[in-house]
Amino acid sequence: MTSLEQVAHRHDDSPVLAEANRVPPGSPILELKGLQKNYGYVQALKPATVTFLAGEIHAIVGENGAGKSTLIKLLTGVITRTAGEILWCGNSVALATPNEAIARGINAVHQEVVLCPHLSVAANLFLGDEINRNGLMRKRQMEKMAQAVLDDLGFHLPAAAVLSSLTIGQQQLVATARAAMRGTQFLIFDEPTAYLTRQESAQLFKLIRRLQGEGVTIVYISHRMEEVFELADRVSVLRDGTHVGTRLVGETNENELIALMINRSIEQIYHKEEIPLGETILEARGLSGPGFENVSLSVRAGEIVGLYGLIGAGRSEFALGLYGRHSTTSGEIHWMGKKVDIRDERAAMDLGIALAPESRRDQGLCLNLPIGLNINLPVFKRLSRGPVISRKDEAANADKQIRDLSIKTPSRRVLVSSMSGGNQQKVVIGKWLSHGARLFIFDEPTVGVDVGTKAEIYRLFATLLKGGAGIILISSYLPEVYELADRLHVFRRGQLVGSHDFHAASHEDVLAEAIGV
Amino acid sequence: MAITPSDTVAVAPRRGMNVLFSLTLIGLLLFLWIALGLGTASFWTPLNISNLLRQGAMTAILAVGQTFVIITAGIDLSVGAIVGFSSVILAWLLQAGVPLWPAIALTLLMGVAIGVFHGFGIVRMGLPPFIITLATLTSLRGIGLLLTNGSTISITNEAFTNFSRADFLGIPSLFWMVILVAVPAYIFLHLSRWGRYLFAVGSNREAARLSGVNVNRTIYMAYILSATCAAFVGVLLASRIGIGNATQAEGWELQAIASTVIGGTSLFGAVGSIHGPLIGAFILATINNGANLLNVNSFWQRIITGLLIIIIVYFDQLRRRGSR
Amino acid sequence: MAITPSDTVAVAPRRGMNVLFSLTLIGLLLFLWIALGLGTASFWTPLNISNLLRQGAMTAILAVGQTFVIITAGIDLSVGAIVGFSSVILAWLLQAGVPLWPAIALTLLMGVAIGVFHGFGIVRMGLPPFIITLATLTSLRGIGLLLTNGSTISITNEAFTNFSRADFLGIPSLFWMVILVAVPAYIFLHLSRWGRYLFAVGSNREAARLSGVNVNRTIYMAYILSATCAAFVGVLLASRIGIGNATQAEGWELQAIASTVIGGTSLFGAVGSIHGPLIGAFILATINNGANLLNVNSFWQRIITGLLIIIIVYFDQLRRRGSR
Amino acid sequence: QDVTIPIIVKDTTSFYWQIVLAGARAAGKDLGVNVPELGAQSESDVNGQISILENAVAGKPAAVVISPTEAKALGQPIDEAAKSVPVIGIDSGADSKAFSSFLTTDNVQGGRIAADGLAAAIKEATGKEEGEVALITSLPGAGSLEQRREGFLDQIKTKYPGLKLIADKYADGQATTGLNMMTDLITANPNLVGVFASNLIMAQGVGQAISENKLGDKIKVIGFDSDEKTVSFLKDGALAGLVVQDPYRMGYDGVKTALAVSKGQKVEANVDTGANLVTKANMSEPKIDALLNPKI
Ligand SMILES: Nc1ncnc2c1ncn2[C@@H]1O[C@H](COP(=O)(O)OP(=O)(O)OP(=O)(O)O)[C@@H](O)[C@H]1O
Ligand SMILES: Nc1ncnc2c1ncn2[C@@H]1O[C@H](COP(=O)(O)OP(=O)(O)OP(=O)(O)O)[C@@H](O)[C@H]1O
Ligand SMILES: O[C@@H]1[C@@H](O)[C@@H](O)CO[C@H]1O
Ligand SMILES: [Mg+2]
Ligand SMILES: [Mg+2]
Repeated sequence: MTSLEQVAHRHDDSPVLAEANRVPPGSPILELKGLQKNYGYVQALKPATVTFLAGEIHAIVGENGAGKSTLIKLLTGVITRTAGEILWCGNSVALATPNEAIARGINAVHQEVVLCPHLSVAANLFLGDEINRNGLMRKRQMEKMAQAVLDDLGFHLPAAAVLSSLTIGQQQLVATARAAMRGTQFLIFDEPTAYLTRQESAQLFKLIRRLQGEGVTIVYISHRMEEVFELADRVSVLRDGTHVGTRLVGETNENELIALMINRSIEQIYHKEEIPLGETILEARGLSGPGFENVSLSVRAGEIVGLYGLIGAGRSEFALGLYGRHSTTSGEIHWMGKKVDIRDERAAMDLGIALAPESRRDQGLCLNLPIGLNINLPVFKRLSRGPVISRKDEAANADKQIRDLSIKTPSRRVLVSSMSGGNQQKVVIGKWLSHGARLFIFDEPTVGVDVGTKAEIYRLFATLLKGGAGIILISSYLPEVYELADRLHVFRRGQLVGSHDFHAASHEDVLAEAIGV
Repeated sequence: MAITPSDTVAVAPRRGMNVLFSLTLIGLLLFLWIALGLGTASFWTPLNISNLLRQGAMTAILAVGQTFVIITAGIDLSVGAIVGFSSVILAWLLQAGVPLWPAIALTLLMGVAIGVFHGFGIVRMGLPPFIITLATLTSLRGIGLLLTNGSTISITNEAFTNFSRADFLGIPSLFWMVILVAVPAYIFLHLSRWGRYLFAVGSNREAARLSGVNVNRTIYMAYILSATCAAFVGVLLASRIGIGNATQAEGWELQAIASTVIGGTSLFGAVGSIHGPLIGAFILATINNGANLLNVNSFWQRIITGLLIIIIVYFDQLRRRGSR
Repeated sequence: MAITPSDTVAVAPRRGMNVLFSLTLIGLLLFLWIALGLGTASFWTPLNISNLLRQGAMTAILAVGQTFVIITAGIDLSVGAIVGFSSVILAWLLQAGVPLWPAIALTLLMGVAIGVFHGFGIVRMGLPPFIITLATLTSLRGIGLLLTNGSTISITNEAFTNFSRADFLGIPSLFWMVILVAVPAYIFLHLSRWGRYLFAVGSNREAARLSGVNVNRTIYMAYILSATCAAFVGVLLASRIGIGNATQAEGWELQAIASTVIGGTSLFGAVGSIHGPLIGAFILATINNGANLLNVNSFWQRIITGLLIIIIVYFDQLRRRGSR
Repeated sequence: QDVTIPIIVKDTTSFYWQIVLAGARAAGKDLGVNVPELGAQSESDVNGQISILENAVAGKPAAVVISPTEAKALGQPIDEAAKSVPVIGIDSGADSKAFSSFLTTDNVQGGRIAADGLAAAIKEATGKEEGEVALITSLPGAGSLEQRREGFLDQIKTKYPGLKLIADKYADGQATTGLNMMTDLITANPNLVGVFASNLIMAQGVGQAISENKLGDKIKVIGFDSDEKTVSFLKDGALAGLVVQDPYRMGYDGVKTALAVSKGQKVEANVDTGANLVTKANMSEPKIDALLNPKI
């Protein structure tokens, strides 16, 4: 038995848990009948009827705010439904609390990492399911088992590390490991690859297939169509909280799904126009700082410079260094041909640099404040007459971004925390679009963003470029940087290990450089 | 291409909720007032209303100052001590022959200095706000006691001590002072970008920082405002009781924080207003005033105060949850 | 294919840091003790060490209780009031002829009940911990005063009042009580899963809930522990002062919270230990004891206490930042 | 100066105790004794005072002078302390037979004096010893304040049937609270004719309320103890009288007696240092003037 199986089968004697094992593969294990969720006046999920078959991998796709996460939260007892019925193994169940879902073997890896940042990886993995003897925890044993499971999964994370010392991607892996450990019968992934690179994704896919092999039913939510086609057996589409159809993956194609999702088709997602390159806006010469070393690159007006690398390659750190958030230890930054010293974020902004950071939760958003305040935060100075903010301009700017990015919200006064993940991401972008900078640094800008809006964002990039700006695009999603960047730089362990003009190197070359084989 | 987000969603907008919220707190206050009007003969007399406005004034101003700090997810435990200390400084300056206005100005400046010190401790030394302001609380009382040698300094300036008793347009001067503080505070917190920055820092410091907000300056600002409000209350207290005494205003920090929280401010930051704490302070003052008028036994008065705080905040909580 | 993200990541494990941290706080305490040993003739006398252990004992126990609450990101302002109130309850029960042990048991039970009430207010009524415990503070003092009619109830049980003065194996009984509380508290917080749930709830309540942790029960537990520790301290205080008096232990909540924070607990939750607050409490007791021995003017004593708190926490902060 | 006699007062943060300490300091100087000045953080901090007593005894002084915050509570600790050093009590008593000497004010008697003074002042204003009166106690749970209350209430009940107690209030030790309570009493009780504010800080607050509302002629207030502020209230009629003790003497004689005891000399076991009613009429008498203006 592998370590994972050892841990996962700890609870096999539980009769509630065993229930699912009696459902033959291919017959319904979980059925949603007219499931509905309202948040106040918001109908996040209109009556939806979906059936999941035992042992299948069932993908769910839909625009931002379509209700995917809501559906998942209903199935895992995070929230309670407004109406409808859930049948588990043929019996109507309440699934009113997380405990009830866990007891039946229903687990999820949520879109936002929901773990305890102060606890160790091992403590998180075993939280609520500790191994005890005589009332005391077997700390050492749990740590060892946790490490074994992580190694078994190929995640290579230190079980003793405090969770908050990991990157979001790594935390996402911890959440995955945790769900896999709990004697799961039904496992839901809500955009698990959003923060992962292709390699980690591949690792994850391997795990998913392995679990499927053990008879676990998988629900897989993603905005990345190729993943759906790679993994899933069937795919369901949600639109505006409504279930608009389920297809066998073999019998559909990307265009049909997109058309179902957004009620129209997109000819091309990656939008790349011929834009003449102008003067050099920024040049980094041998820049070193915490997490990156001797990085030299430049950005010209009209140019997208892509940075690709694995998790922890140091791209975000480099961006924060450019932006004055971290102090650089050596090297020079030249702005419009002049050497500059960027002491802090404000200095960067005053020069004309905008940074849409990587983590919307930790760096990007004030979650418990309204959308409007978040969007306007970098530009309040511009929106003020003397000390007082012009309410009109404030509203106008917020509404403009909400419109331009099709942020799905009833009002700019809504708190960001009540928005869907993708819509939150759009707020992060919108926040910086209004800043009117010369150099935009977008760090993972389309994490969790739906296809339609992605296309929209790429179109906005073109507009910025035409306006004479330059863009540094950091992405762990290779197709994105590969198709958009005029020049693609590859990072590995804090260093720049390769630079390529548009389409000059193949996907495989870039990957090889990033991994370092 | 146009997606119409509005067609599925119609949340009660936030401003509306805020107004509703403050309305209902005001509703509670009015309810207390009506009940007391029915229960006692003297509540609605002009004299008593004046008294009430005077009695709530100082806590109200402290609560406003405290609100700035709490919105940044901080806390200022020193305000009571600053009040006592300021009364001493002012009395001491007056005794030393400094004319009134310069003496007041110096006292307020000292408030600013204390706020700067708090900002320094939090921003530069990395101390938790609870600790640095607790330390100031302790030390300031000590310094004040040293200055007065453990007793009180009388203030002989009649004009000054008459001020707190005076009325203007039929409204007690102390209440005018509340207005004097609350109006700019409202503009600052709700209408200026500095106010927005306070909220942003309280909600997510890192996000604020990456958005170009000078987080350190914002924190300095919050503590300076709080300490200065407290020094101002110290001046008012000196005028009202005619002495400088370092042990006065003991526990007022808890009163101020309670007013703030009753007024809907969250101790976890990023939620708060100016009107809320004002109403909170006058709710507390009304409870005391009412109990005195009803001649409630002092011990029952404490019991009732505790219960009313629970009830008021509970109803408030209910309503807020309901309106979600 | 194997990617090794771990080769870039090498985080200092948490446990090691914790030990280092507590070591250095102990270092500070020892430093104070050595300095006082050099500066005064009487510090290292057995009598004085006994005194010191006695004087720090009650705050230490309160701080341990408070720690549970603060780890869940809560706060318990009522502990001082519970101490005073418990002394009254115990004295009252004894006066009414209840035998000692049942009287103590009932007093502790009342502590449990107060904790349950706090849990109820927070979990069911949705009140902020600050508010519900502030309300209890106010009301309990009132009830205690009502019971005693504003004065004190004498305790005539000699055996009981002698207890707090007694020694056992050369160590004051009050300090034994600290050990009696601290050892199970340590096991509970650091070795049992309940302790881990406290941290989890303080770190991310939603995550804890989704993991199947009974968040509500965890919160109840924290407040029950805190209130029960306070009731226990009330019993000890009654033994020490030989009376039941509702106004005793005023401000002890701040002392307890300060000890906890000095001991490295974060008011934002999820960070804390049992040994930290204990050391914090004895640091505070040492400052007072030392100042008395050195015959420092009591006003200077306050000033110095404030400054020392700043310095101690600052160094601690420095070291923790350094060790990162 | 190798003789050390610490003096432990109830708390160091009021004028009253500063006078006591001034007296003790003077005695120390006159007699060549080292006199550490100790005191708790507030008058109700019983545990704090016990700790201070313990610490003081640990320093092996020649004797200790103490003013117990709470009679019962300090009894055993004083017994304990007296095993190793002589203990002199001042100001208030304690349930201990171990005192070598006692120099105190009878606070119950002080309450009675206040009642007498109040009755007299009311009679002077209205011609009869009749009307509604109130009592404001600074803090609950403080021994000497309880005794004053007891004496006052008893005297009113037994000696002045015409005086009707309509409010018996406790504040929180803050002048502002006293002031607010008084203004509310005035509002709620138009027939109020007299108030006893039983310590210094309450007299300051209540006096302020009277002077604010210019009711000195109508409402007679008796305070307890004196400082510059209350004396000026007395002068301009906001206060009708003050019960004044002799704190300076308690401090001075306390240390003096302690020294004598430590040398094995015989001393008087009980000394009543007295409480006097001071009114506008007698305030300039030399004896009273000395009490009102101690040489600190
Ligand atoms: N707590 C909440 N309060 C109010 N509205 C909410 C809340 N949570 C979600 N919503 C709303 O419900 C709708 C559906 O959200 P959900 O998170 O399910 O979308 P999603 O399909 O997961 O989108 P994404 O792809 O962006 O993650 C959105 O309009 C969102 O704003
Ligand atoms: N030695 C280390 N110890 C702890 N954390 C580290 C270490 N090295 C790097 N990290 C963390 O790992 C992350 C790596 O940096 P960064 O985020 O810049 O990588 P990246 O290339 O942007 O990768 P991605 O954004 O895909 O995670 C940083 O958050 C950094 O704090
Ligand atoms: O005599 C009393 C003391 O006992 C203390 O209570 C302070 O006030 C004085 O009048
Ligand atoms: Mg989602
Ligand atoms: Mg990154």
